[in-house]
Parts: sequence; structure tokens; C-alpha cells
Amino acid sequence: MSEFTSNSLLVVGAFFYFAGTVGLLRFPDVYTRLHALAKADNLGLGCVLAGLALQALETDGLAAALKLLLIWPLALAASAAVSYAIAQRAAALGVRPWQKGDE
Amino acid sequence: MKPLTVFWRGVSFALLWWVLAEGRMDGWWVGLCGVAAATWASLRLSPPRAGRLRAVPLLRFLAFFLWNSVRGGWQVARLALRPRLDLAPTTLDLAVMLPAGGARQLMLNTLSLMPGTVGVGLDDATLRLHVLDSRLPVAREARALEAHIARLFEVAP
Amino acid sequence: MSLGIALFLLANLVAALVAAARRPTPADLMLTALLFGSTGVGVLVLLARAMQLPALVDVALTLALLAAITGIAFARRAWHAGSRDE
Amino acid sequence: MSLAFDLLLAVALLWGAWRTLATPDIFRAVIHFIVFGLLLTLAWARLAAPDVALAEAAIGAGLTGALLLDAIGALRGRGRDGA
Repeated sequence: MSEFTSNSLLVVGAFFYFAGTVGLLRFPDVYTRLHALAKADNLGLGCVLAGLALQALETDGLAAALKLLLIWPLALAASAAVSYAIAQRAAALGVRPWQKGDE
Repeated sequence: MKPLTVFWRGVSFALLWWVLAEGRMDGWWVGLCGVAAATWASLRLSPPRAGRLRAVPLLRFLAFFLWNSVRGGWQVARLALRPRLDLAPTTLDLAVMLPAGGARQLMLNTLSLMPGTVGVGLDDATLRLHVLDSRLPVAREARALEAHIARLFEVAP
Repeated sequence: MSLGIALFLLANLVAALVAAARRPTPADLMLTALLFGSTGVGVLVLLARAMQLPALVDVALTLALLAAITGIAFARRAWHAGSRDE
Repeated sequence: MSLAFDLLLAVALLWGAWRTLATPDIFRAVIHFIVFGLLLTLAWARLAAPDVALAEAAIGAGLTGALLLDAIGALRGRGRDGA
């Protein structure tokens, strides 16, 4: 049962990674691409980490599982800081946000 | 300096060491030195403030955040995988009522991970957001986040 | 199982990279490099599981932290108006 | 499965190295260099050398990338001021 749960979490994580990559390639400008990068990819990482932590809990103990989960807040903080820095810089350089109807 | 603060920070760092060492105890004396150094450095770099974080609002904030990051990821995934790309991005200026400093920074950074928003700028008390889709109820959700953070820091929003 | 997912993520990454290399603006390319930050962490933890090498989790932790440094260096120091953006 | 992973990684590595050397725009070359460093980290991980992978992630991709980006910013900034 637990193996099924962790494998499903891995697959769901892969799905969100895939969606994030598709968004990065399809979205029209820097700002919208940041949405794809900051949200879908982080959720994918979260699911993958949760799935692996479940497996590690059974074989390697609690501390190993918590260590895997510890990566998530680090990645979240990093990605929040980076997306703000890039969005702010883009705005300062006068990159106009894409609007509906633009090419 | 309250001894209780020192104690809790020490315990947190010890826990962090235990997690990083994957539960092995054979190098515990190195860990002890590390925990002592980290506690000293944290007291030096961020001295205990008057208003401290409280446990119940922190847990509620974490639950709120977790749920919203799942929603945000799902929303972006749906928009990205739709066969015809249907986006209507806008920008939104929002007056922040939180005091300057840690609370405002936390709000700015959390908003980048919430559904539909990325922070673009913050001057004084105006937060500029890029919104992925103008049909999303972004302003209301940002207010909810603000209320959560205000409770977390025990400040009036 | 973990290796299969890791392979899928790597394929994802390479596809994004090849597509982004054709894009005109440096910002797009940098976003792909940041995609490597989050996806690379995922691949590394999956490899740690598949290869029974727990030390790779430490590599993933380092990568998660340092991807941010490159991103900030790009936004704050390197990205000027003259670098062929829109 | 593992053969497919290694082959894809090797091809991506070679491609990244070629792009790093062949891109005329120095800015894009640096970003390709960062990407190459990240791919190399994965390659070391596959070779069961986590210590080298750790060094590559920290020094190769992280710090050198940031330093090179900073250097580009400094060079471009100076060129624009006309100095």
C-alpha cells in the first residue's frame, strides 16, 4: 500500500515537472514563464521528495526521510527569491508584460 | 537574553544536525560543536525580538501555504497543457498593510509561490504583482495571505 | 521505478534546453538554467534512491542552494538593457 | 533503462559543451556553461562519485557561473558608460 502511494507520488511529481517544462516553452513572456517555473516545478519537486521520503521512511529511518523533505523549503525559498529578482529586473529594464491579443 | 530562547534554538539546531547526519550518532561531538557555533551565530545575527512566532498560527500558515501551492501548481499545469493557450495576464497594485521588515518580505516571497501571482516590485507599501490570469480572484487570496501573516507575527493587518 | 522517472525528467530537461537555445533573449536561456536547478535536484534524489547512494542527497541540497546564487547573479549583475532583449 | 539514461546524458553533455564553445554571444555562452556544469554534476552522480559531483555542483555550476555572470555585468556596464 505504501509502495503504491509513493510510486503514485513520483508519477504525479513527474507530471508537474512535465507541465512546468511545457509552460516554460509555451508561455509568451518572461513573467508568465516565471509562473510556470516557480509553481509547477516546485510542486513536482515536492511530490517527488514526498514519494521518496515515504520509501526512505521504511528502509532508512525517520532522519533520512526528514532530510529529503528538508530540501523542499530550501528549493522554495531559492525559487521565490530568484523569481522576484528576475521579475523585478525585467520590470526595471522596461520589459512589457505580454497581454492578450499581442503577437 | 532569555535562557529559554537559547535553549530552543539549540534544540532546533541539534535536530537539524540529526536530520543532516541521517540519524547516525557516531560523529556526535562534531555535531555538538556545530550546534554550539550555530546557536551563537544565530543569536548574534538575529537577536530575539519582542514578538515571537507562535506555534498555532505557524501551523495554520503552513497548512494554508501547502494547500495553496498545490492549487497554484495545478492551475499552472492546467493552463500550460490546454491545447489552445488561453492566458490573460495583467498587473495588479496592492496596498500592503503589514509593517515593513520581515512580515512584508515574507508576504512578497510567499506570493510568488501562490496561485496566479509573481511579485514584481515593492516600493514603500505598494506591492506590484504580475497576475497570470485576470479571471482569478487574486486580490482576495492575497488579503487572506496577509491576514495569515499578520496573525503569525502578531501585528494588526 | 526511480530511474525511469529520472530518465523522464532528464528527457524533459534536454527538450527544454534544445528549445530554449533557439530563443532570441538571454532571459529565456537563463530560465532554462534555473529549470535545471529544480529538475536537477529531482533527478539527483531519484538517482540517490535508484543507485543506493545516499550521499547524492547532499549533492541535491547543495544544488538547491547554489542554483539561487546563479539566478540572483544573473538578475542583479549581468542582465543589462543592452543584452539583446525585447 | 540505465543505458538510455547514460546515453541521453552523454549526448546532452556533448551538445552543451559544443554550444558553450560555438555560441558567438558571450552572455549565452556563459549560460550554456552553467547548464553544462549541471549536466556534468549529473554525470558524476551516475559514475557513483558523489564527492566529485558535490564539488562540481558547488564550484563548477554555482560559484563559477555566478562569477562569470558578474564579470559580464561589469564588462558590459563599463562599455556602456563609454569608459
